[in-house]
Amino acid sequence: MKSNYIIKLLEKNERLDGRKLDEFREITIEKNPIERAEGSARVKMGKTDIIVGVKLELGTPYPDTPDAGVLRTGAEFNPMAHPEFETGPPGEDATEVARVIDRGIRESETIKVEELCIEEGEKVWMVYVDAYPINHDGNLIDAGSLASLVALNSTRMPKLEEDDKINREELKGSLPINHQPITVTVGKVNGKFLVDPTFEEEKVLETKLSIAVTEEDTVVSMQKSGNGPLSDDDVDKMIDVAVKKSKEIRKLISNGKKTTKSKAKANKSGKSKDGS
Amino acid sequence: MKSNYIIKLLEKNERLDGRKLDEFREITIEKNPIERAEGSARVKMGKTDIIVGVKLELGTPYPDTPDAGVLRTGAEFNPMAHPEFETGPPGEDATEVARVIDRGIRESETIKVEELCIEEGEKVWMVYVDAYPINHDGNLIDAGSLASLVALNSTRMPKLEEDDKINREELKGSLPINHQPITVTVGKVNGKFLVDPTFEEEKVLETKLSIAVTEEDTVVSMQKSGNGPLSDDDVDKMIDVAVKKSKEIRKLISNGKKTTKSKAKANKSGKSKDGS
Amino acid sequence: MKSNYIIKLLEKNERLDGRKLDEFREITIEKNPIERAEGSARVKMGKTDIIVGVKLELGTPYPDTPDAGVLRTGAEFNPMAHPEFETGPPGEDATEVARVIDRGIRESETIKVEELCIEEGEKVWMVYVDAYPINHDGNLIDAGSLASLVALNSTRMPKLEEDDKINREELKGSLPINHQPITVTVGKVNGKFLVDPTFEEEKVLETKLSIAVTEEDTVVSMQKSGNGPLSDDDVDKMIDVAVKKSKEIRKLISNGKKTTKSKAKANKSGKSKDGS
Amino acid sequence: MMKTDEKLIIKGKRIDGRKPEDVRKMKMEVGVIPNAEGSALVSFGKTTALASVYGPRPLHPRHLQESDTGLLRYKYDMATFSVDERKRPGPSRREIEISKVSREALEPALFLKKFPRTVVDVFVEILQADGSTRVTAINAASLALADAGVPMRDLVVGLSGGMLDGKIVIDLMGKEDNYCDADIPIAYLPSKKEITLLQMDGRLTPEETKKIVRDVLHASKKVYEKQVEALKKKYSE
Amino acid sequence: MMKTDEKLIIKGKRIDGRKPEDVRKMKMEVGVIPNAEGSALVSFGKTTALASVYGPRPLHPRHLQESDTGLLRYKYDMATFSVDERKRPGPSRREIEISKVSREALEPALFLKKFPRTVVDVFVEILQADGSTRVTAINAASLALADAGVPMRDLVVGLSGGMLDGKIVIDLMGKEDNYCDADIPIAYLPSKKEITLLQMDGRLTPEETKKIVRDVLHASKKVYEKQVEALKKKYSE
Amino acid sequence: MMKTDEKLIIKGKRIDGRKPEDVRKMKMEVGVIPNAEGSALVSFGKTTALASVYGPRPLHPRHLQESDTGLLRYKYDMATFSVDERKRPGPSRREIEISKVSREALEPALFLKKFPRTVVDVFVEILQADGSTRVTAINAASLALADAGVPMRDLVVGLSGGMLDGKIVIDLMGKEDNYCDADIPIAYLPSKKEITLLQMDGRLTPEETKKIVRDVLHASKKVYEKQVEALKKKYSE
Repeated sequence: MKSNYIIKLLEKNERLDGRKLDEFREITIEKNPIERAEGSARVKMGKTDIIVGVKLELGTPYPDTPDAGVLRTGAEFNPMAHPEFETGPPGEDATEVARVIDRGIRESETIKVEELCIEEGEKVWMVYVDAYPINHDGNLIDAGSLASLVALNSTRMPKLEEDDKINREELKGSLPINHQPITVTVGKVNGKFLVDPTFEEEKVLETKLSIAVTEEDTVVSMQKSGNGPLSDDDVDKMIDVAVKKSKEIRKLISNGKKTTKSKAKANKSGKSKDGS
Repeated sequence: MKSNYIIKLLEKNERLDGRKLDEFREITIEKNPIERAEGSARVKMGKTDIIVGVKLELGTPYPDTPDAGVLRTGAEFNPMAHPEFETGPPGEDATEVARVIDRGIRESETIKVEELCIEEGEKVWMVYVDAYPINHDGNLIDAGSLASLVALNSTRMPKLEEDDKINREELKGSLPINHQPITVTVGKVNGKFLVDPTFEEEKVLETKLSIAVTEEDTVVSMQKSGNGPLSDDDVDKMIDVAVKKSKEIRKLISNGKKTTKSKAKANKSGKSKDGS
Repeated sequence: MKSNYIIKLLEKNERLDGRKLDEFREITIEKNPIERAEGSARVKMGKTDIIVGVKLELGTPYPDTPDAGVLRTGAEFNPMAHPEFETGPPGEDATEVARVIDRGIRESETIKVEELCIEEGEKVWMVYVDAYPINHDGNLIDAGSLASLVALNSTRMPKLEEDDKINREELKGSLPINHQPITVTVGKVNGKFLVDPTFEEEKVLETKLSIAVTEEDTVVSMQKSGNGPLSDDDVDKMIDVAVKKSKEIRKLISNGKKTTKSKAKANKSGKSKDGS
Repeated sequence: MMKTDEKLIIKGKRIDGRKPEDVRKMKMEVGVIPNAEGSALVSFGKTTALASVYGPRPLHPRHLQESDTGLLRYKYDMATFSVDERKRPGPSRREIEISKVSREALEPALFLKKFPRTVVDVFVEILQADGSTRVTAINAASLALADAGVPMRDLVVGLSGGMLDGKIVIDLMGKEDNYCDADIPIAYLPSKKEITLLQMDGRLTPEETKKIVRDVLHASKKVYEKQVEALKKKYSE
Repeated sequence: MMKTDEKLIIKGKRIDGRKPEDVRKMKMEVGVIPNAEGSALVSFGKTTALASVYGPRPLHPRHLQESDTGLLRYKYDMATFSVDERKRPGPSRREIEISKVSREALEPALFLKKFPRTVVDVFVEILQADGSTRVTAINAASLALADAGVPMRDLVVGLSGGMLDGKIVIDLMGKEDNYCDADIPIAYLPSKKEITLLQMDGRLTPEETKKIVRDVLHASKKVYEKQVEALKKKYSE
Repeated sequence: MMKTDEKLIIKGKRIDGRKPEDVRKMKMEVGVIPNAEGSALVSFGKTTALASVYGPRPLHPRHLQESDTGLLRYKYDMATFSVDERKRPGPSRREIEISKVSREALEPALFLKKFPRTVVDVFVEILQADGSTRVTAINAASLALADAGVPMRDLVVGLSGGMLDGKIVIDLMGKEDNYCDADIPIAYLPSKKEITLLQMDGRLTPEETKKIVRDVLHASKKVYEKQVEALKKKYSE
């Protein structure tokens, strides 16, 4: 029933929480909430709340890239974050979220992995990015990707002692960063396109397309999710929306403030439930 | 009901598909169907269809044989191959198939493992033999053992570069081979012995004895499977059958043709369902 | 019903098997029943029967203690030992037993781990202590801890050959031992405290406190188990009981006899079911 | 995407001699697994996928059944010997993800609502991997579903496109996949004009992205025709 | 317990400036997870635990239901980034044990018999670990249960004590935990005067042990007050 | 089978002084696990197996029950400390296979059809391994089943034979097992003359193989007598 109401509103280009179709919920970014991690971030998009932590460890490189550090991205659907999530190893949805976050970072070359080589073919830095959803109210991919990016930008390198012991009390500079990809997921239902869907909106979407775009407007990753079809024209429109919205969101992380309000946000009505 | 009919026919020394009791179905052998594997083979026995691939990797030897390569044999009951197979890790039947294939290779010393040592106690070639049933119509052990043997015979050694990188584009010779064991499984039911049982025949068998025999008529491995009993005289007869049939099947692999028809095959009647 | 009867008896300071509340069942200790292990012990407390074996292997030390050997303690609830135990990986109860045994050994510094370093930061002896309950009739923690202690005391060091091969046929001395902790579990129900509960008594206990005490009367480990509450005065009393009983039990292992009767044992009546 | 100094397109030809818009030699054979209700073996060059279909059959355990629809399950698995370095058996995270998006690529082609309480199982084994495995698998699955007689709105075509040395290329092989600027696997229902799988890895402008998608859709016609031909061959026998 | 030459109490002050009997700065916030029926974020210095409560809700699968009581489940989990060396995901033996004793620490505070066939789920995530994580988790769980409106006999307070350089100290931080002579985590129902979790690691005389237990119980009053304050703050808003 | 220069039979004697046809010193004790319905401890030299039997008892979950027969489950497990290098806990592929063939070795001795919907559980722990563990385990299981009062057509005897330095030997110990030319473990119902387990590893002529099988069957009489004696001892007490 709520689903029907959501669809009815969308026909009039309206949403339950008063947002426009191409409007994100309020985004709050907290840098380094986890002092003990090498880097971390907490991102809220409306009621969606996710923490990402970065750890650096020593490891061996992949055989085909012996002079590059290694990125490992993980995400679990923490049962804490939603009544329907269950304990146990990650299922296919959590695996997809982790891998889509991973691809945005990897394909954009966010991290200068070639600077993370310590001894070619033998020893490199492993960069572990782990996302913990705290409250799931939709759009975990965008929130998790943004939190991962902020966490990486905030990551400090631990000192490597002569005996290969990692000294995390002395940090010697930042993780080397190339690019700033932002992932924007565009949902489609009944011919309408919308961004930043809530959990209830996700239930009515026919399909979603998650698109990661860098500061140079380069598309680095796409992932269609959900079993509804798209036309080629749909894809065009969704890419255009993602490029536009990615610019807006990127401003949030570049303005240096520890907590920021989305400039795209405009609280319109008292009915708003998800945006404040 | 079909089971009863199978047993009734056996009393007259007849089988559903027109074969004699000591007759294999038509055997088709395809060498190296998987170009990207170091060695491979596809074997069909009637409708039973199995692919075996061989991969070579570097590893450390077992502590008690520091100067010998290591054989690892795996088999899964791929859910693709039979409606009753399920996804998940190998169960006890698949584990038994893998281990019986393994023992035939290991005990016959098919592979000259002592020639696979690179650095004593430190570095040796690991030979991975993995069997993938494609269609299960009985007698997976014989088909899988034969496919493994052909795959090993067809295996080419990758080049080991100075930095211990494996170069699979340059192959420098064959895997060193000693012996050619053939496994023949003899089933027993109602006092009758038969070879190469179909899936339906396996259901009525009281027990089976799988016997691996080399080109020197050396018995290298036996495995009784199924909870029906055997007498000492039964064992004698089953060994004799296995020695005889192993010679016939060995000819198939030594004649060098890529695809071969079993000489033991004689299509007798139009009722034949499993043999063509 | 049996539970009610147990509680009724306890009100009169009596137990089903005729023991006093602070009395252990007969304890039988067998040293080195497993000749092939580096050390082993079998301990019976009444009908509770447990075997512990010790193995020594080479391994790498923990980064924060690069010059110390490593202790690993395991326990499973072997389905052989009780009709309610199931096959599969250890559950929370078995995990707790293993970890409580482990802490008694670790915190008391039973093993001189600093003498188990072979090459700092690189190579140390790993001491594996594995407990196998054979028959579970209550109080697995005390029986398992005692068996572990005896097994460690009986452990002989294998010889390390020059090529780092472990030679278990030549043993060169004992595992270096510091302390002799004894774990005493005190149960509470209806304001009564009792030691060495049988399986049936454990079912009626509100809670238990397992306390490990060394030969110097040093408390090295405590674990409250079960959801009944304790007061601070309860804790005082339970510690006092544990200190007292630990002395009695320690005598059993120091008197050098291979099989010993608990001096605390006093067979009182023909009704005794669990104590002989 | 890794870097290489090697040119992968020389004088308009790719390393295996293809023109940028060419699809590798396709082989499609239907009905290769007698036990299965439907099956198919599909190769694009050295990439080979084998698919089998069982069902619609009752779903067990019963509490997983849905009273208003049938379910599709899809298992994409790479044989241990399909790649250079032996793959460990058991599903990797990559295989779990591909299984999910591939299932979603096929669902729109099926009438699952007509088979409540049942499941259709699609098992795909990658026998050899030389790039574009997930789309090769989808072609095999599509044929196997048709072979099984599972009612379908359309065949589902899988094909990849990408950008290599600045040129749009179709059907990436393994080496191209490793060094290309971008890789876009797509599943498509040609007569319905519906994209049901779309992924992308790489670095492209928005306009390049859109163009590659259209070029893949265009080239998918050849794959569709090959699927039809394979089915005809089976049923004309 | 490891050894160090460093003095951890100098002139009566601990390395973070606390007196032996001081608890670190506590932060307690209730209602932080909108989806949960109850939730709380609790910090003792740099140790931070986040708890959420779902239930009482029907227990599935049904054969696990108990007809005469509800069940409590408790999952203590450390985030991979909460400690120096990345923790592997999935429950370790340590986490399994802590989950068990923590569940037993909370059960006496609840009226589970009033909710037959149901389960109350408590999920605790350690976001940062700097000593005393299990008791910090219990404070978060206690507040989350109260926030969820699960009827309780008393709040459950978690607090640790130990012996450091021969002095009794309260609320051990990570470095103190590593080098102390003993560590005693306790859960306590203050108004009922009931100890519901009690563990100890280290080397103490019986009398020292008893004294530390009493000192922790005494200091737990401050933690209790902080819990009450956090709940009041939520409900006065 | 590994090679050694060492002679394993010198002047007709094996390394432990036995003649080729001798079985090691056997110890068999019945009723060693009070909780179990039946149990036995069996040693052949230093190889020691402990078996317990529970059942026939109702099988859970119920969908595994068979309406026309009871089931037998058999778990062969090696203790971590039973071998030189510590065995990792949890079932290895070897243990899974041995459990299967051992179950099949015992089934023909039981009247499982008389106990529909039930299961008989046999758990065997190898406490010490010095060769011939699976047959030692079968002897322990056979006695434990008899001790449990499970109706049996015959006792099941386990014994191994092999070829060593060209001589047929009975009951291989560990070192012999490592270096012998062949190893044949057999389970046998002596009064029924039924072979129910038969495996072989090694290199033998067909005639040698047949001869060893017969010699093992012949020698199994001694093992059978020892089983009967152990049962009598228990029931005469």
